[in-house]
Amino acid sequence: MAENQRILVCAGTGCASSGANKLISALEAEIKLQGLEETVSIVGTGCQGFCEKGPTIVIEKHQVLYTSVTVDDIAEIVASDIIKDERVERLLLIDQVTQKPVAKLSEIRFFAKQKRIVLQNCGIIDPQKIEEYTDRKGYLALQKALKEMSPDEVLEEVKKSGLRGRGGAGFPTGLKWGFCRGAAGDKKYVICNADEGDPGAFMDRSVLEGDPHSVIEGMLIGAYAIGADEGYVYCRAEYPMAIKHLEIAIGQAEEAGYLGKNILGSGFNFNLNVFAGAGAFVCGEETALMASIEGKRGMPRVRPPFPAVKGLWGKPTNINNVETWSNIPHILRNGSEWYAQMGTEKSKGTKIFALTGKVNNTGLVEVPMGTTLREIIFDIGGGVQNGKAFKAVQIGGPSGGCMPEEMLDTSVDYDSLAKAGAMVGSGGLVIMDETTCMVDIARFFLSFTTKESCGKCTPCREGTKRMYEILDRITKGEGKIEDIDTLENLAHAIKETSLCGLGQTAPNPILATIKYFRHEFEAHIIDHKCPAHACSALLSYSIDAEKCKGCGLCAKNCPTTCITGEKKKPYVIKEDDCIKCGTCIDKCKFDAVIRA
Amino acid sequence: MAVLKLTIDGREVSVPQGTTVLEACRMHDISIPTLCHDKELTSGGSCRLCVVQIEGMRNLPPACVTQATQGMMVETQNLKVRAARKTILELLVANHPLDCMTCEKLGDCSLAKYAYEYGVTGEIYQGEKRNAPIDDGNPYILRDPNKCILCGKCIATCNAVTERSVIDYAYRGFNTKVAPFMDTDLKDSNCVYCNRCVAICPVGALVDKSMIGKGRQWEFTKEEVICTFCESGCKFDINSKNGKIIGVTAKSADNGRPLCLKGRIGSDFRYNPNRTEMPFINQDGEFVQIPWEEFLGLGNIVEKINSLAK
Amino acid sequence: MEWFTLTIDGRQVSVLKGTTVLEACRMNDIPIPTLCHDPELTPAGACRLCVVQIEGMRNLPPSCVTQVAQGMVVETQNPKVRSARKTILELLLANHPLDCMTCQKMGNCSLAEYAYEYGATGELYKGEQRDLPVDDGNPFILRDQNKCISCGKCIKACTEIQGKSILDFSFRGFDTQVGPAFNLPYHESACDFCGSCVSVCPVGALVEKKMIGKGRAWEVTKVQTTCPFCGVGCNFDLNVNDGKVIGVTSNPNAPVNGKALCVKGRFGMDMIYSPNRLTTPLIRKDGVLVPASWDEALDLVATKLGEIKKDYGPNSIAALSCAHCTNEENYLMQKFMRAVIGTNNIDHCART
Amino acid sequence: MNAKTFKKENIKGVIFLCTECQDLVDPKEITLDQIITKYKHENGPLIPVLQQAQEVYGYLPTHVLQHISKAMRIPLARIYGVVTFYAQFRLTPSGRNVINVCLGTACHVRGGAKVLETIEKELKIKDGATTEDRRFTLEVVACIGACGLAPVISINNEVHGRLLPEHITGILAEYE
Repeated sequence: MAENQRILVCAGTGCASSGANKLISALEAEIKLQGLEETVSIVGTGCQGFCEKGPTIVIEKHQVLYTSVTVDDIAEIVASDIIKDERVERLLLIDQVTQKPVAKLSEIRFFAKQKRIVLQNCGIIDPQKIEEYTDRKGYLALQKALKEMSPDEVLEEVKKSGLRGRGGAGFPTGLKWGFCRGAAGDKKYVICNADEGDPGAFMDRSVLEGDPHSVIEGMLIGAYAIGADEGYVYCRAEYPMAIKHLEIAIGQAEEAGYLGKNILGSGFNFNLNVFAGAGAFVCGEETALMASIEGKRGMPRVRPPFPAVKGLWGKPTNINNVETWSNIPHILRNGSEWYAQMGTEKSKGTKIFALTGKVNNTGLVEVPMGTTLREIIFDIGGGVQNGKAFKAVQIGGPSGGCMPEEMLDTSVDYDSLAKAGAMVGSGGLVIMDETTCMVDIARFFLSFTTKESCGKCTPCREGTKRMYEILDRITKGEGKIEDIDTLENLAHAIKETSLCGLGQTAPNPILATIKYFRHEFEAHIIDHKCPAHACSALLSYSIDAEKCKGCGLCAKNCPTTCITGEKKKPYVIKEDDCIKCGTCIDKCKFDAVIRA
Repeated sequence: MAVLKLTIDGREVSVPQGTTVLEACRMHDISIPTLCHDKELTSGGSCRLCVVQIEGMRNLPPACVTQATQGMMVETQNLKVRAARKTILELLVANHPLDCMTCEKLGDCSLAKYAYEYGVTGEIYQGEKRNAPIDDGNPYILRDPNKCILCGKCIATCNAVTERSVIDYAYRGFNTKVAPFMDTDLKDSNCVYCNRCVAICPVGALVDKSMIGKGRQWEFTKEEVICTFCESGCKFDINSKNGKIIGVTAKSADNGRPLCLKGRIGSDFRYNPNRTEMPFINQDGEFVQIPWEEFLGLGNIVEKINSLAK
Repeated sequence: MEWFTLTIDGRQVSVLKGTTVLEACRMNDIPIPTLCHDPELTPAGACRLCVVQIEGMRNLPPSCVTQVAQGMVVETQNPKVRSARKTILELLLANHPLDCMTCQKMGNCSLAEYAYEYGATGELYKGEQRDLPVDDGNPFILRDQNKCISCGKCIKACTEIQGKSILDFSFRGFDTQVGPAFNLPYHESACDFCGSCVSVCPVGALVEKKMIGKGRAWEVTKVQTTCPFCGVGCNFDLNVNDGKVIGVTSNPNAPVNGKALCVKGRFGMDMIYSPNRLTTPLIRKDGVLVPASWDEALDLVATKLGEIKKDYGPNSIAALSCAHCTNEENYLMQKFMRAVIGTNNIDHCART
Repeated sequence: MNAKTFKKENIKGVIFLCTECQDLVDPKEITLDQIITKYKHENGPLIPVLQQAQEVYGYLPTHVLQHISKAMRIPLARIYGVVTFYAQFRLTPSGRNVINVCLGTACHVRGGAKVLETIEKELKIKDGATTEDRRFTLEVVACIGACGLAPVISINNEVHGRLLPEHITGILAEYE
């Protein structure tokens, strides 16, 4: 019989959608049934990171990870692992190389190469309980700052750590704080930018959901160093769980005396508000974000004046994103030297990446700066799904760039990526394989930026639309060869003249794809062919009457009703209704469906 | 000379015999739109924009070629007349490029002027538009046949000097165009670039290349000068913008005045703001300004005369 | 006061600290194209047409919101700057109707002016164009949103000059529109037609409706005059074509009001040619109004007023003065009532 | 609206009644006034007020916006500008079930567009529209942060992941 132990069930948004909450109830019922309530506790944690294999459960005592767990597995897990101390082999992860089940969490390749600093509590603690945070050294950094250090010393420590903003541009955090601290004014604000709008990025959501106190603590320390007494967390409304956990955490922190007046008897006051965004990507831009809090359209304004001088309601304001704030307690607690050991010369510490797309292990990955893309994608991510060939990785959200195979040994840090024509951005890594068309991807990003452009400045408002139209034409086989030049010229002009970061970076995916995948553009334009067979306008589906055995599997699975025929006779695809989804090709056992 | 009395828009007016209705109107400040009419040229009556209604006359006769008669009752602005003119303009604009923003002629374009007056957008009859190549092969005249409204004034003025007669109508119907022999560019024709045609063109089909991009018509102040190259006495305009001379353009030539390239370029030279009043001489590879006396070797002439007088 | 010396296009100029690069250029007759800038309004930096190249700065900063610095080296016309501006113009034109022939704004349209200068035709990026209804529901302002270039000046004029805030941006990105709430036509919004928006519009999106078809900018002579409607003394330009007043436009140099005017001043001038307007005094004789000379009429009024005052006392007389008079005339009117007639019964139509 | 004075206003056919005679007032309106009162003295409260008003009404009807404008002294045009700027706000009522199709990068790469096309064909509506029977409203969103399960859709905030076009009919059938 085991002593007091915990079962950690991932209840992040990803796993919750595949039934984590049912698992928790089932576990609780089973534990009760077995009379183990006294010794075993069930913890619904934030994201454990391994979304691909969700829902996941960790038996803390044995450091075992069970993947793709269903309610039906619960009884067996309790019976064998908790009671008999035997692993449930069929629920263990199968190692890709050895093809053997992996018993220990630390031996799983997905986790082995990671270095979890910001994510160290995620998936381990119950985010809705402040004790679990304080038990793991939470709020010690705040106590150290308030009791042992002057604001200037805190600032100096952050500067020495070499931490740079994790929101994308990589501006040195200490320097930024210093500007705001130095600005004239008695009222100052700190803001946490949790408007994680980059499609394909969800690390901020996971941190807020799984470890909200680390963000609050970071903001408290920052406010102390800067001299601010009020703060906002600007969170996307699409992240209801993050907002909920944050609000609970703020309530608990207030009760514990970490927020409010005269915090820990130091005379330092700080109030924290949560502000739910309303759905506009551009609000990730600092000045647009502040306009949004002020109740306006999220249209960026010109800088200077910089937010550090004139920010929210005209007061000096410091904005950092979730991951940046979350790094702060660790730096203060362990010292800047410890932090500065990690990473590269100019990019210190770790960075979380969201690994998605056509990769085997999707999920959250925290690695030291300077790790190569290849290590992340192949060693941690387990390579490309279904044995397809790797084509490109898109890094840095819709404003970043797509890097081809030959750039995989680029180290991920601010400077190397910028040199390669991409950016760290929020840290989304979307893996694309041979079936992804790069022209279509560029078109996709432009359709995103076109929709999210605020409309204030001419080049972005009109230019993103025109770039999208040209790309759309090309994917339909209606492009002209001079379109490539037109796109490049337009892209450069928009980059150079746009008001805010959105417009200045919106052309990046185009420039990067033209740079690395020009041949795909040319194939669409000159040969009217999509080499990846992805652009549906350039494809047509038909059934080879010779090969078709008339099994009807294609018609049964067709999401529209465009395949018709009689059993045992060749089936026919009606082109007008076909949405070219490719389901029939996947289903046909006789290779009878032809894609041309 | 016999004097005729007629009624125009309810107003009784008197004109000498032999006057056209158009002339009668203009004499009395009654405005009639025209595109193909020029008082120096024989009226072709081709653009039909000057149509009026005359009591007892079938259809709507063009004012430019209809002789005034005793007791004639003319209406120039009634609904029927205005509607007819509007339709003509709609047809012209429907086959005209709408690049007014960058068109050199804007501000002096008759088509735009009447389109504005009659509220014509060219949208009603949208359809096939001409797409002929632009003749940009010579340094003097930019010829955009797509903007041509086929009024024929350029042909008439070119033919007014017998040895020129470079251009004429070619093809027919919707495909009609104004062209030199064999429909070549002007540079391959025997055009001498006197710019008579440019000066008379009511739209942007013929443009003086030396003026492109230098300013809009309304920004210019014009000063008329008479050419001194020969005894013909052709006229040119000196165009200034913000007090600075921008260029010399030909004025539409009166009958009997040939107008020539030499005259225009010569005048341009003569009125060029960069023209210096003082001579230069090349000293060690550099041009240095010197006084006229020195240039002409008359440096000490006064002294010489004085010494002679002594 | 601190002076900065900077180099613009190779020329050294000195300006006060706090000056923008745009102001520095304009002070020194260096032309910079602008669409969203107006000295009377707060800067937006939105149209991006005024971009310049500044040594040491990333990208091409807009001169209207970039402050000068000591030793700054600015280039306003190099090929890179000009090509960026041309691209912006091409983008604007690609989404702008080309009905210049009939556009009331032609001759005074900034977009056309720069398109001409930069040779931008709008052909390069042809694609989807807006197709929004034209707001033709009121007698004063014709609003064609399809011509709008989203410079935002009308919004600021409405908020900052007039204090009404009827207009704002709505939707976003390519679909951005400018107009009253719910995109209502002007006459269904709380707009009171001061026309400040019209006076700042750089294109044909907002035009004075009554001037349509009456003359183009280059045919019009502008005569500066003082508004007769009330005592504020606003100045504006009467637009005269062919000897006829066709309308009123703001004169930015008006000392009292700048570009601001009220609905009466801007759109109330049609009384000039009103057929109902009296040109001689009328005297009612045997129940019929008969034209009379001024002497005759004034004599009659003086006699009658004298009689009434004698018979019924000065307080039996009241005067209502008119906003069409000048301040001085209204002053005289009240002086006449108080000093000559001897009553305080005096009022003015602009007060009611 | 001032509760002390009996006031009857008619703005574009919508009648606001005094809050003193409770029986004449829509209960939603009382909630709305409470929301406004709660935020009235805070800085920049417009967006939370609109968000909560939308929770109350399901969308943002014109008269509600007019009321907020008056009560908070914010120009109506500015409110309209804000409402049309943010994707979250709706000016028309939605269907009983709101489908959010994620077209974030990860979902796009893993075939989100096909999923969307299938739904569009199935329901015969396009992005932003509502079916005639008001059963479904279809909205395309950029990333709901469940990229690990791409492609995903969410119906009434329930996330469905790892989708294939052929799953759609079955999933939609679960919603009445």
